[in-house]
Amino acid sequence: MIRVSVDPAPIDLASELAGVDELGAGAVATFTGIVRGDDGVTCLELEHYPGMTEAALCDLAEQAAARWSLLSAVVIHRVGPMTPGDRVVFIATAATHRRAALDACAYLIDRLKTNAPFWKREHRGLVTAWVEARAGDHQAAARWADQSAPD
Amino acid sequence: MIRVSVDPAPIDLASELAGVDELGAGAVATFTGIVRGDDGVTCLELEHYPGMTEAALCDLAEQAAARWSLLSAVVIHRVGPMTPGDRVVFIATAATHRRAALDACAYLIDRLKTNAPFWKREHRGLVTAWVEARAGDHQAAARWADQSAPD
Amino acid sequence: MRVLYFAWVREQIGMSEESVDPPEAVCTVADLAEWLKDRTPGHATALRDLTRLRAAVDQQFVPLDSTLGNAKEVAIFPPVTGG
Amino acid sequence: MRVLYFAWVREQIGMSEESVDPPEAVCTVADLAEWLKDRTPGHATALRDLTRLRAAVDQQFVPLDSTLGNAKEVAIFPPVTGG
Repeated sequence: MIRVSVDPAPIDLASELAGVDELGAGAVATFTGIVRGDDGVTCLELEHYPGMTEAALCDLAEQAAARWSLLSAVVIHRVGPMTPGDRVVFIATAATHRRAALDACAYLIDRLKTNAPFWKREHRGLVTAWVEARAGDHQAAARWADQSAPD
Repeated sequence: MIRVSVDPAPIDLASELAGVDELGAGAVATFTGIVRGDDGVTCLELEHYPGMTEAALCDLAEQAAARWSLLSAVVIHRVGPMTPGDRVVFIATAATHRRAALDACAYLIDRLKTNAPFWKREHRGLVTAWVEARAGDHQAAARWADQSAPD
Repeated sequence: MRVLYFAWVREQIGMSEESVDPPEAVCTVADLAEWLKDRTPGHATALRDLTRLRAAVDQQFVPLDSTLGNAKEVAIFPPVTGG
Repeated sequence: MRVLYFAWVREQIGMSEESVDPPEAVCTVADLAEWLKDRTPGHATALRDLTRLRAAVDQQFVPLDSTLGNAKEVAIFPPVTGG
């Protein structure tokens, strides 16, 4: 099962996890990215490229499912304005064994950072600033290509 | 926050996750191990060493928290009889950044497999058999020692 | 050809999309950006430094030196920052 | 000294714990297991092959050649299989 969603609604973990572990999986790994307010951020806005975003996430989920023989892959990304503590992204992977589920989950968040058309803008009170891409994100994504990735 | 539990009650993800992402964390990783019924297993029994088990899990959680500067580490292990589809183990790690949360989560499940006193017995109808330890589990645990582990 | 802009490229240009009909000499995405620069001061500012830009052609990420071919939709934007 | 047994060691011995008072010559966990073998046929079966056994002294995993010292609690069991 592959499920991808790009939605301004808050991410509900219970409903996103429903079904993931009802597939005979022995292992489920998840990752949740959360808006941090630690450097004065009062609001985080997520812009995306409708149509392309969903296709890019589906593509990543399918690559992960094929590479690790996943029983399911879920990628949920929130868009629009949100506040510190809100969930931005949720990934769940289910497999027969733990290594596949854990590696596929790390792969999906690493690749999502560099291969899906999202842009973040931080608000600190009335001041807004577009977030700069981080070189570390490209290194993290690139390490998956060193190991006979399908792409 | 470190929370460890060894309990015969079913593992409820929502209640175990409560509080984990209310700590200013930017990233939460989880791992859930589930009883598989794929080779005819009808019941899985988990025996453990009361007292030592809780101490061993606390020790692992504290090592992970120190090594990756975690904001929280949760390790929940069910014991007693359970059936395919039931959750055996649940791990959650929260950190400021994703790499710490993901690595600490993988560390905890790898180390738990070899460093906590649990024993599994599988029932296939009326036939029971103690599960043999896997060499691969020791290799998975050992890889964490290669990188200046605290132990 | 439809051209889409996102994030600060969109803000500086002052619109999220436009229809354009570039001349034949415009072969690559970079050529297109150079050609679009003359439209308004906002275009000139947003598209000044090509190294800060990324692109997609028909909803696939591509390097800026990719040819446009028969592209229906070209998007120009800053490096992505999702997750 | 309290000795605890788990999993198939417990089953073959037929009890989960016992109190024992080994002689001074019993220095290590391996010595203790050898000495316990004579107690019952169940002990002899369970403790026959030391390479299949693991141990904890006062709730810390130890190799079988560890000395007992003033241990209050020794546990003997198969390799662990949790998670």
